[in-house]
Amino acid sequence: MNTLTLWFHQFGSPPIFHRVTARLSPWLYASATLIGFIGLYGGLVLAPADYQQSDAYRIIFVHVPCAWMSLFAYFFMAINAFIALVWRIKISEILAMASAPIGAVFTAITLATGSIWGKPMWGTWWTWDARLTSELVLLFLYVGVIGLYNAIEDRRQAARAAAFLALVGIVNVPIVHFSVTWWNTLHQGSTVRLLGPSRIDSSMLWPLLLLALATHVWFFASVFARARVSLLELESGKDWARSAVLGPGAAHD
Amino acid sequence: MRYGTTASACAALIRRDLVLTWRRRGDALNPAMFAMIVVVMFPLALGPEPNQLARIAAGILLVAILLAGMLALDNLFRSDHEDGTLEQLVLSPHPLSLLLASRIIVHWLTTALPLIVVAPLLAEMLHLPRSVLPVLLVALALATPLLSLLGAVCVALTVGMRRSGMLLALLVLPLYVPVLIFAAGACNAAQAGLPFLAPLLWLGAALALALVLAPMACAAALRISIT
Amino acid sequence: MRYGTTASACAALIRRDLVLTWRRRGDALNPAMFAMIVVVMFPLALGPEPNQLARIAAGILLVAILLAGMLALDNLFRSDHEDGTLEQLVLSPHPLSLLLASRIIVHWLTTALPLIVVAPLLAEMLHLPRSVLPVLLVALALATPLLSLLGAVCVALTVGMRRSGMLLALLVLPLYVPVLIFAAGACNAAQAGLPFLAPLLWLGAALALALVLAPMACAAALRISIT
Amino acid sequence: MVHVEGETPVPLLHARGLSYARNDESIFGPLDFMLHRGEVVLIEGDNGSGKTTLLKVLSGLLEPATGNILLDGEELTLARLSHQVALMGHLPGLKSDLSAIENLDFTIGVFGLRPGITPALALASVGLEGYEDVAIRQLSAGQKKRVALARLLLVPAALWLLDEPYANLDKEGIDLVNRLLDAHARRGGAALITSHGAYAFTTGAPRRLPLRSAA
Amino acid sequence: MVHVEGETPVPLLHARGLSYARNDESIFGPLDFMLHRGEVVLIEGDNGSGKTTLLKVLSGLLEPATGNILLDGEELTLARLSHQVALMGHLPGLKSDLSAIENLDFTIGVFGLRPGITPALALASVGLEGYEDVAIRQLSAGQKKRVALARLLLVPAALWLLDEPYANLDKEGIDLVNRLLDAHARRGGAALITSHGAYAFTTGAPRRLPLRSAA
Ligand code: HEM
Ligand SMILES: Nc1ncnc2c1ncn2[C@@H]1O[C@H](COP(=O)(O)OP(=O)(O)OP(=O)(O)O)[C@@H](O)[C@H]1O
Ligand SMILES: Nc1ncnc2c1ncn2[C@@H]1O[C@H](COP(=O)(O)OP(=O)(O)OP(=O)(O)O)[C@@H](O)[C@H]1O
Ligand SMILES: [Mg+2]
Ligand SMILES: [Mg+2]
Repeated sequence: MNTLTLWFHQFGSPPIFHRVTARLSPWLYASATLIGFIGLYGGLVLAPADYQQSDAYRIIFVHVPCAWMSLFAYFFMAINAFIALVWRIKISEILAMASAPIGAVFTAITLATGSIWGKPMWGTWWTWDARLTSELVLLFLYVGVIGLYNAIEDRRQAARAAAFLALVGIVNVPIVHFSVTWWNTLHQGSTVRLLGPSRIDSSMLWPLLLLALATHVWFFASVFARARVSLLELESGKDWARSAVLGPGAAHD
Repeated sequence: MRYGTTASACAALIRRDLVLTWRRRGDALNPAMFAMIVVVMFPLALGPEPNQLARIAAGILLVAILLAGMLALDNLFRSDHEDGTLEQLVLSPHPLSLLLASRIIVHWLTTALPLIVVAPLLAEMLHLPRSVLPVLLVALALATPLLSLLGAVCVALTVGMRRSGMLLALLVLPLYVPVLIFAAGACNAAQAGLPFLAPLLWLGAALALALVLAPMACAAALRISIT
Repeated sequence: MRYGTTASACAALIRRDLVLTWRRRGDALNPAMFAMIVVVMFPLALGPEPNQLARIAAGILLVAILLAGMLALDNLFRSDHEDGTLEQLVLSPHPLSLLLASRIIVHWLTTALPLIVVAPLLAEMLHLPRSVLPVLLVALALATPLLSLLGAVCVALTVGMRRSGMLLALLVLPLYVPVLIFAAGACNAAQAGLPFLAPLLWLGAALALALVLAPMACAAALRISIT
Repeated sequence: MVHVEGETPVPLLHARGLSYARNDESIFGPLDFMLHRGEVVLIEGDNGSGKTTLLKVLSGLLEPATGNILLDGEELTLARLSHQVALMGHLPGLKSDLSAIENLDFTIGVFGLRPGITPALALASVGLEGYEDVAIRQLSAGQKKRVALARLLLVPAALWLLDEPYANLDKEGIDLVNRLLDAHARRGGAALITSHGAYAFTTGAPRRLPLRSAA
Repeated sequence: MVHVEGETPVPLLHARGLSYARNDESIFGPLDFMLHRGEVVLIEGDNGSGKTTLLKVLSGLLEPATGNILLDGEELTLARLSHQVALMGHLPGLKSDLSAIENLDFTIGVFGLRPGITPALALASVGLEGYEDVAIRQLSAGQKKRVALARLLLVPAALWLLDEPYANLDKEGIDLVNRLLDAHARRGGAALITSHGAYAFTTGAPRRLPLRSAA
């Protein structure tokens, strides 16, 4: 067994996962909230109004972090799906299935904020542009994964089937990301670059990056919270789960 | 001995169906999702020019909603038939047509109503002129119960058949054509600035007729196909 | 002991499926009938001006054929699953992916080929310009096997599920979107007098890839959902 | 016309020259038999001899080709029948997403309630206390069959038509069916049950009245 | 590693510490047993005790949670297995639109053919001469089961796994199954069959080896 699988088996042991995430969760939620507030303050109060869009542009501070998260959540789900299918690690199944609804919500927020922003910018709530369409397809993929997972009785079998579907759908993620470069779209190209200079003023950039960080932390906090619940459900027959829920005395009755 | 009244039987059926829908509330979104996907396909297939889309938006929307409703028909009686409940209902001491009417009403509430709710969203995506939207919604409110009632008769005929999906489509769609013509007629007239009341009234009249006749036809069809 | 070779197993499967289709040859027309009804709905819903119809004809045809193919997917594995044959195939000594590939090929021959055959008729009904027809047919010839292959993977995931119809649509249609975009792209380019080869080549490349990967994915999916 | 012979009380069920044909092919020949209150009759027959079909005809689901059926001496009509007859077929008629109690409540709503019993009591008497709120989906095949039996206890029907009530049950389940049948007969009900010729009751067998179901 | 004890020949089937869990809930406990050529073993157990599941695990359809299965002393792989093992489950696996002969031909195409037998001979030995070209749809439930049995005679598998082979059969059918099992055992094959605890063989019972399937 190589170190990677060994690590997975260790962190992937349900009691350890449960214990670690239980300790982590409050911290994750707290720091996400804190960073989020600082970012929002920076974005909504400190950053100057745009010379073209006046205050309407401020929706960027919700739209862009959520848009990034919608892709990141799918990516995270697909990686876990792959691990779940190849090494049959239960925690990965659960993590993949826990990230699907969260990713779907981020996708829906992206679509909603994008439409709201599109009305003043493009004069229409919706156009059939490559990025918008592929983001909508991403939402359908999330819904398909969730639907398949809920439609199968046996939880582990359901997770494996839905994980398989998630892997099949991953081709859409690069399409969403690169649509602005591959096609001539109404949606603007990438303005934030990790390598090289960003085409955005730094007074707008730092709140944006802080909010992106906050959404990532929030994502992990809620994935772990969801995963813990499904794990307890799945392992409800086991001693550790009983003692985790009912207290240490309950394990042996 | 307490024999239940027909009212209490219908109430029990409605309560059960609502609870069942609630237990599987995820499924309730499926028809709406399906209609949305079908609607998405058209701009992709026809090209995205807003003007062209706006001209055909009402028609596409109606066809998409009609197809979604048709697919949703499948589980109108299927699960009740597969687990034997339908047989029990046929043998119950109450008028079968009333029991079926309750079932159809709940089915409409849980599958067609969500479709009507998302219709404005879909209309916006297809750039349907705002002025046409109210007419479209009224047309849908009249047409979808009609579709459910007509569809129920066809489903009753195919209940118990193995590969019924495609067959059902072939039975149902010809019956849906007149409904489609009137509903689309109203929308297109409104879009062209012409009077649109007449087709809506026709739809309303057909609905009133179907509300009376369809449950009885459905009961008769069910008795034929279940034995 | 005479253990069958894999070739003879695939041949037995193909022979059986062809005989079964022949025994129920009436059913083989269903997808074509469905596509025809859907196509008929559009002139009724949109109004019959030939010019407008001609402009959107290719797109409507593609969507109708795609929906018909999707509905036909349902009985790709259903009957084999219901009577236990699928379990036997999974336990057979031959590579499951090859057996499934044979099954998918026959399914394409018996459901999609009739669709391609009626496509010229439907195109005529929608006043599609004659010059676009060859491109449409080539696009269909490349797209429909792709749809069957992609669809088979999704069907394999939902095999054994009760109410799979609607769910299958939700799983399959997002995967169909790129196929639709390329096929429609080719037709629309041809109609506009622009070069149309590139999207067709993309479709061909995707088909080649799917021919190799999809049967294996299908086998993997089936093993997940059958156990 | 009420068919009374001498001192005999009016039978609960009386079949006269009853036969059924599918596509003009006779499934079971003309049958004559009576079932009195307090009787439990076992219909035995080989595969395909028409046992299930007979029960469906008696319940009114299928129409006989010839002959007629008297219920308490009166011609059978669907409306009267459903108050008097309860059919338990191969299919349980239970919703797997509902709990046992919810399923029984639905049955009561549609079919009415026998006096002196409640859903909870009925579940207890088929040995399912504690399972009231468990979804049917989570019950084993044997437990599902027991819920279907509990339904019989609730509805105000005097005549039970049970198709293969012993199939898929283990020894304990078979005993339970026999006890329920005994109690029902003592209460003045009657039951007609089918079983494969090959299988027999293990204990406490109800009175057998082997019925020649002509092919 | 081949597990040989003293003089005993290598068993056809050897399960070591075999268990299966669904959603981490154990369906049957760790089982250890051997099956030698010439043996017919009956797995008895109550409803839901895991009989069907055990057969599916042994056939390779389900993966065991713990333990392993040796076939002729070698670790089981799906490719080897399917030449050696024939599973007859609840579902007949017959196409109702094809005739009996056409169904058997398909089986031969996929699974191969045992020497010295033909589809027609196999049908005759399950008592279905004259039914070769009748569509399965038109056969009764018992006759369908017989066609499924004929398939077992054709495929070159030494180990038969039969799930409830007696269910739905009348007395004659049960005798037939017992005769087929005897002949298979005498030919050097082996069989594992399941049955409800409540039902027993009527005549010519195969050797019973009641297996405690821990819940
Ligand atoms: C419904 C409509 C919209 C959708 C679905 C949408 C979707 C997306 C997505 C998915 C991304 C992330 C791309 C990536 O990470 O590769 C994104 C980023 C972005 N969007 Fe939108 N968007 C919409 C409308 C708009 C509008 C109207 C504007 C403003 C004019 C806008 C401005 C931006 C900006 C500035 C970014 C950041 C680009 C970058 O730096 O990578 N979006 N959008
Ligand atoms: N739906 C049907 N269509 C055509 N024939 C049928 C149908 N149902 C039953 N039959 C035929 O009618 C005859 C009687 O069937 P029935 O189910 O009543 O037998 P049974 O005694 O209940 O048999 P089993 O012991 O297998 O339950 C059989 O020959 C069967 O093949
Ligand atoms: N598909 C499934 N999903 C979930 N649980 C299942 C499934 N199939 C069986 N079970 C459960 O697994 C256990 C064993 O089932 P199995 O079918 O192996 O029992 P069995 O001994 O064959 O019973 P029977 O005598 O009813 O045939 C039961 O408790 C059952 O409820
Ligand atoms: Mg029967
Ligand atoms: Mg079993």
